[in-house]
Amino acid sequence: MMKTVLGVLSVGLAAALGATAAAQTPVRGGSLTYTYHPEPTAMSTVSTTAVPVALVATKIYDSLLEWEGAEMKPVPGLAASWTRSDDGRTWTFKLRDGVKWHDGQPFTSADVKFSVENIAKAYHSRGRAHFGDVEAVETPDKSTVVFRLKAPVPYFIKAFQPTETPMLPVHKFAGVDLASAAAVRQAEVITRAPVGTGPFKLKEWQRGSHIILERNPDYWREGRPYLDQIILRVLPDGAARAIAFEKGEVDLAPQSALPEAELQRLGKLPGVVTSSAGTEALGPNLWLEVNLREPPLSDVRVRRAISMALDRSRIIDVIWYGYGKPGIGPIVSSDPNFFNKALKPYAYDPKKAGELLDEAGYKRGSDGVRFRITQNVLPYGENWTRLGEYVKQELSKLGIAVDTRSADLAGWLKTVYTDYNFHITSTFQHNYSDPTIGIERSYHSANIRPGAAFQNSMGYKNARVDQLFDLSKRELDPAKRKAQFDELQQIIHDEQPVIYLLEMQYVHLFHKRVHGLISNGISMYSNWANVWKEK
Amino acid sequence: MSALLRVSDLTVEYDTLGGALRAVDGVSFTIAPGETVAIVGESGSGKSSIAHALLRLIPRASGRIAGGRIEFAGEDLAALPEHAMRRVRGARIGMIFQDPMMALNPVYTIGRQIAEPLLLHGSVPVRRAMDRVVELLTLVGVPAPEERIRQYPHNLSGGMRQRVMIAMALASGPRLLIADEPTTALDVTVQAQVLALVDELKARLGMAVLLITHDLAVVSEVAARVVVMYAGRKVEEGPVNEVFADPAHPYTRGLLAASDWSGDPRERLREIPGTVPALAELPEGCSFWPRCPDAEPRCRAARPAELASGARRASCVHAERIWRPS
Amino acid sequence: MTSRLSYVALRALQVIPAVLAIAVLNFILLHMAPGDAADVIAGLSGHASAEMTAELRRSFGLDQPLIVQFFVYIGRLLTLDLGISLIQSRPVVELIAERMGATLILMLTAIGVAVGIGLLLGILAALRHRSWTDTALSVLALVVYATPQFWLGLMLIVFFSITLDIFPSGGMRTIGAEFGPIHSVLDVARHLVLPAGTLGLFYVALYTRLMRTSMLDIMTLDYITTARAKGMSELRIAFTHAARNALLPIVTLLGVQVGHLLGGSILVETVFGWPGLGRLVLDALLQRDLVLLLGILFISSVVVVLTNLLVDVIYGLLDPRLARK
Amino acid sequence: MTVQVASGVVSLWHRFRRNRAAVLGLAIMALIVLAAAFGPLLYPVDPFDMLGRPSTVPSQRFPLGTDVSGRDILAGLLHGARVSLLIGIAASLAATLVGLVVGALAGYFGGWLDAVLMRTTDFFLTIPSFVLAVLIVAIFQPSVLIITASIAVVSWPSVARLARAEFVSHQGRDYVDACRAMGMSNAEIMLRQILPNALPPVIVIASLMVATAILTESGLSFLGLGDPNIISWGYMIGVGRTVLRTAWWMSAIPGVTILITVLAINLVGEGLNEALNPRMRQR
Repeated sequence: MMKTVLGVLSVGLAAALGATAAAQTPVRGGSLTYTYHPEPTAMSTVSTTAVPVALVATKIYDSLLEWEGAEMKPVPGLAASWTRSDDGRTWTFKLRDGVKWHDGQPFTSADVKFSVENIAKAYHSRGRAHFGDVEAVETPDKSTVVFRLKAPVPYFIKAFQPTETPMLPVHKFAGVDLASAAAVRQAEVITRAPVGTGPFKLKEWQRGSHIILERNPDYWREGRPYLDQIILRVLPDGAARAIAFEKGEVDLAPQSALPEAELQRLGKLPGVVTSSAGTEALGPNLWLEVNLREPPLSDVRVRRAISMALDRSRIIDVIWYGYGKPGIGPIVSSDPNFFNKALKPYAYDPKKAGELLDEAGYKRGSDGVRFRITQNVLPYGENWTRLGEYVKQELSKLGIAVDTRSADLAGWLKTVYTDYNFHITSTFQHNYSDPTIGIERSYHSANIRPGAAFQNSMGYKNARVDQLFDLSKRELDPAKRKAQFDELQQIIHDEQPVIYLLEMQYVHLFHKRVHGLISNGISMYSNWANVWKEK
Repeated sequence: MSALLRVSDLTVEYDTLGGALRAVDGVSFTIAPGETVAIVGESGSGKSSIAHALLRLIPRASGRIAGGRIEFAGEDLAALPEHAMRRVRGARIGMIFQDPMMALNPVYTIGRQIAEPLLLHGSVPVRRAMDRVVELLTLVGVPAPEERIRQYPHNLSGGMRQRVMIAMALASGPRLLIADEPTTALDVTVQAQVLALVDELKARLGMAVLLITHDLAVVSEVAARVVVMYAGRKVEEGPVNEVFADPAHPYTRGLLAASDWSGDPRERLREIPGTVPALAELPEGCSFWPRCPDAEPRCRAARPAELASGARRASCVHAERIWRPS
Repeated sequence: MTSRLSYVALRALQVIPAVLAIAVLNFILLHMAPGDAADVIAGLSGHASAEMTAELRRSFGLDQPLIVQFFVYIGRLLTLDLGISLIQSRPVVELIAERMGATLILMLTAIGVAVGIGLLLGILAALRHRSWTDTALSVLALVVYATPQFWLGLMLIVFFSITLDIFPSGGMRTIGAEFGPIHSVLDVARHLVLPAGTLGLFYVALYTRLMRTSMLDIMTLDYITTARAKGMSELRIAFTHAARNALLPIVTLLGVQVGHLLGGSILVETVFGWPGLGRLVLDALLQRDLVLLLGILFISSVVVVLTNLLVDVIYGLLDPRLARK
Repeated sequence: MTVQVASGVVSLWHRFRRNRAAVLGLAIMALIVLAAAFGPLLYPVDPFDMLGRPSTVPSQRFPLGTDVSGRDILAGLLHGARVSLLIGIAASLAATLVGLVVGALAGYFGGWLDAVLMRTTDFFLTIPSFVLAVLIVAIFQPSVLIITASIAVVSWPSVARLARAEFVSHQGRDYVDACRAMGMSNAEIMLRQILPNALPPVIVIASLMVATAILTESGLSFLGLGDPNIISWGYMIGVGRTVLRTAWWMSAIPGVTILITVLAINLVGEGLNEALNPRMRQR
């Protein structure tokens, strides 16, 4: 099984390298068509960071910085340079001169202050995490912005990724009630008439059908973008997306836009590149969330037993068609900076799992059943449904009867994250490029808050874990911070408050004629100014 | 006298679940040019089937002319190909039906419906069609014909509708008019008017009329000769005055008695004891014997032969003493 | 004419309580569902804190007592304000208007072609009653009738789009292509063939069967015999005297079909990526976008009711007996 | 009484038998019902068990091959038959009952009751039925019960309309007046006198409704609104859809099964129609 994955990976990397490092000279012009579903619900990641929005909004709205490589090294973008004070509490950004909004207005420090203070900090879902410690934003002149922090924040710079803090034009918010979340969400520049500084601007949006972005002729970087147009085709049916790709009607199916079942077949077609590179800063981690308040599951032996009873390689092979790696712990193994390499996945051992359950006192009844639990399934489509079916099957062999409950997203969110009315549920989370942002929400006891989606629904409380999170949040020394996260991963791995099943692998499928797509750890969310297509 | 229509040994069958039924069984009669002949009988006696058979209007899916000849002006209609038959219908033989409400298409104006046979048979050029319709309506006594042509059947009274039907049947100047119970659905005063109209037009246009009815009073008024039907068979035939004065068949006697006795010519003939037998359950021998006051054992044994006396015919063993086999 | 106008006006007035009732029912149904749009938005944003979700709920007015929400909703409805989509943050009217065209094109084409072909085939089957043609048509109609629409759609894609490659597999037009007006129409038509075919085939079958039965009924009536007695050919009778009368019972069904069609278009739009209302309604439902969903259901019931009104008028035109009533 | 009923059934069967297509339909129906009832016993394979390699072609071990998760398609088909038939029949029964009651009350009593009931019926007919079904299932969470209920909710109005028409037409007839004169109660007249006369067309429409219900269930399942604990034909098509290109049979097998089942039900329905409908009988 591992062979398949490695095979796919190496092909992906080689292709990615080939695509970026080829001695070919970039060509200007042409349009790149990609397909994704669902359709974006907005044009800016301020109101939601859902994948379809992020894919399109990042081409229109830039943040202050750009990012290089899988390890996400910040490089100048809208900010030409920046400095951090030694105590880590003052950050100064120098803005590039001559940058204009799509409507011709100049981009200034006032826009930055507004975008951070009034919008991102208040309304972006990670705004409080990023900017909660910002005391003041000062704008000494039009091209200088100074952030003053209450305390050092080691990951502060990462807030200036395109999906996190898009720069919005303050002059377009005249008359908008900034105190109302609904009013901000309904602002024209967010919903339908975006005005950004990015290399592309919105040309046409026919709902339910497609979006066309066109070159921004006034883009600040000379000679960019290469492409004339980026087109999104919205195709609700996975099979239809696969067909459109196969027929060459679309150039790119980013981030697992196609059903995994079709990926292998399409990937073998001549001129097609399959790549999982360029998703390192996302790190999707799939697990079964366990409600620790419910008796049999509150016993760590029961959780370990369940963890051992599930065959991760089978899940990867059969349900995810070979795309993914066995789930290990809270930080995915592809994270280049923070993963604790000492950890190994729980091995598939149903016999030992049975013994563990016996030992914990949950013996099989006369009907072969030890106990009954319910299972909710993340309503994100077919693979998740089949995962639910597999879990039910496998656990019933172990003597745990599972009743699967199905719901749509709203119902599922309410049941799991507000009512805590569940035993186990499948779900997944992104690690992002920093664990404080990515994983703290799931394990810190402060995040046991009814109504907080994708946070600590398990009711997991461990004083040491809380303490480690609190320390690492302020630790400026990378080595010490890494050690804190290593210990934290070990504890959580042992206690299995969630059953780690799979490190998902987002797969991009594209035709070889497209170049420059893979550039950093969130390639599909970068602005594609350097992407070009052979004639 | 050469007959306009000579029907010989006509047999009509319908398909039913229990097999083929003979609705008309070996019936023969003739109509001379300009003559009015009436066919009478209770419902189910087969008289309407004859009318439909003459124009070959029996739906192919449900029945057929199973035998016999229908010679009309020297042609055997029973053997004519369908397209040739269409040139007979509505052109040389016109037909009017029992219920003018049902027989007119509710969604077309009457002008259009009357004009149809004209246009179909090319009797008049298209631009003259409506003028001719107006003439026809005037002929059949419809007042304000110019307005009527734009109206729909439901806008007219029953009598007016039947006049429209007649106008339609006459449109192409047929030589034979088949009137299938033309007055049954109308009220009494209108009935008389319509019959008078048919009679008058017959004289004026010199056409023959085949009148299908169960109403003996009507027969005595307009018909020269009468054919009496019972259970698909002709039981008696002859000049109206002779038949009515001295019926040869007990069934004819019964009919006459019933209509006299009731005094209302519209009354159904229920005074003959018993009912018309279902065609599927016809008795052996004479079909009428179960209801016949004079029935004898030999009536059950065999079907009586047709006997003749002058212009009269009858199929009853009791006529043997005075009549000869025809 | 005035009488017909006032009849239409009266019928139009009768529509109002029906539409209001639909609004109330939908409101109640939707609020019985677990979870709301704030949950979904918070969920989709990945990191929302409980405070953020609460703030969203407050600014949408979803934290108000149900009865207050209801009166706010009805009040807005009476001024024909359908509100602002919770998820997409744009006026519902705009969102619907953007999709309405696509759905109408799809539905009208499907139903138009289906009625046309279905009626012709129905007449043909009736004319050839109990013949080989009749049997073949009946069997074919039954088979189509029994085929799940979405599956049929998939099979049509495989055959016509992949194997033969003569029609596009999805979408409504060639994106990004700069066509002249004629080409644009042709382009949409090309994209329309498969989805309209999928949606329409079922109705072809339906109307073939209905028309056949109706024709067979009519063909036994007296005025058909009258027409035959005039010397008309069967074909001519079928198309003039019989067809128009046979249409009457079918026209009344058309009104009911529109609602049905709207439902069917959900599946077909999903399979073919057709940017119509059907997809919008499903997405709105799954995202618990109550405002949008209520708006769509409201508009679609208005459409259904108006269609029924139109059907009444057409019926009046087809059947002169009703004109004076 | 029982003799009468028995002879009625016998003569119905005689009339029904003459329609060969209907008899064929009935035979297929019987086969499917048998397969649903005994199939899972004779072929005891768990349809959710990932037994084999994914997407294999039919073989000795898997007579119809395996699906994308390596599950036995034949097992799915047999278990799916239960669900499809159960939902189809239960939903139709429920809809027929409700429709009959509503239609009978409205048609028999007339007046304001009729007005209220029929406006309600019309109102349900105005809402796009599939949309309403989707709505109900999504709101109350998919389970066999809810799916059945949602299909019944969108199906009853047509029965109600038909039943009302029948009751209205019988209500004015002499025999009903005679019964009333004899002092029969309304309930007795409705149940014992009118109902048997009004039933035939209702039975016909109910039989056809089973077919529609099966299709609706498969549509819901296709959209992911099926009961997650059971396998159904619509769900199987949905699973097969993603691999349409590589394994077309995976969605074709359940698709054709639905087609044949619905076809058979329709044939039986038409046969019943011909056998029960006096007007058709004459032809």
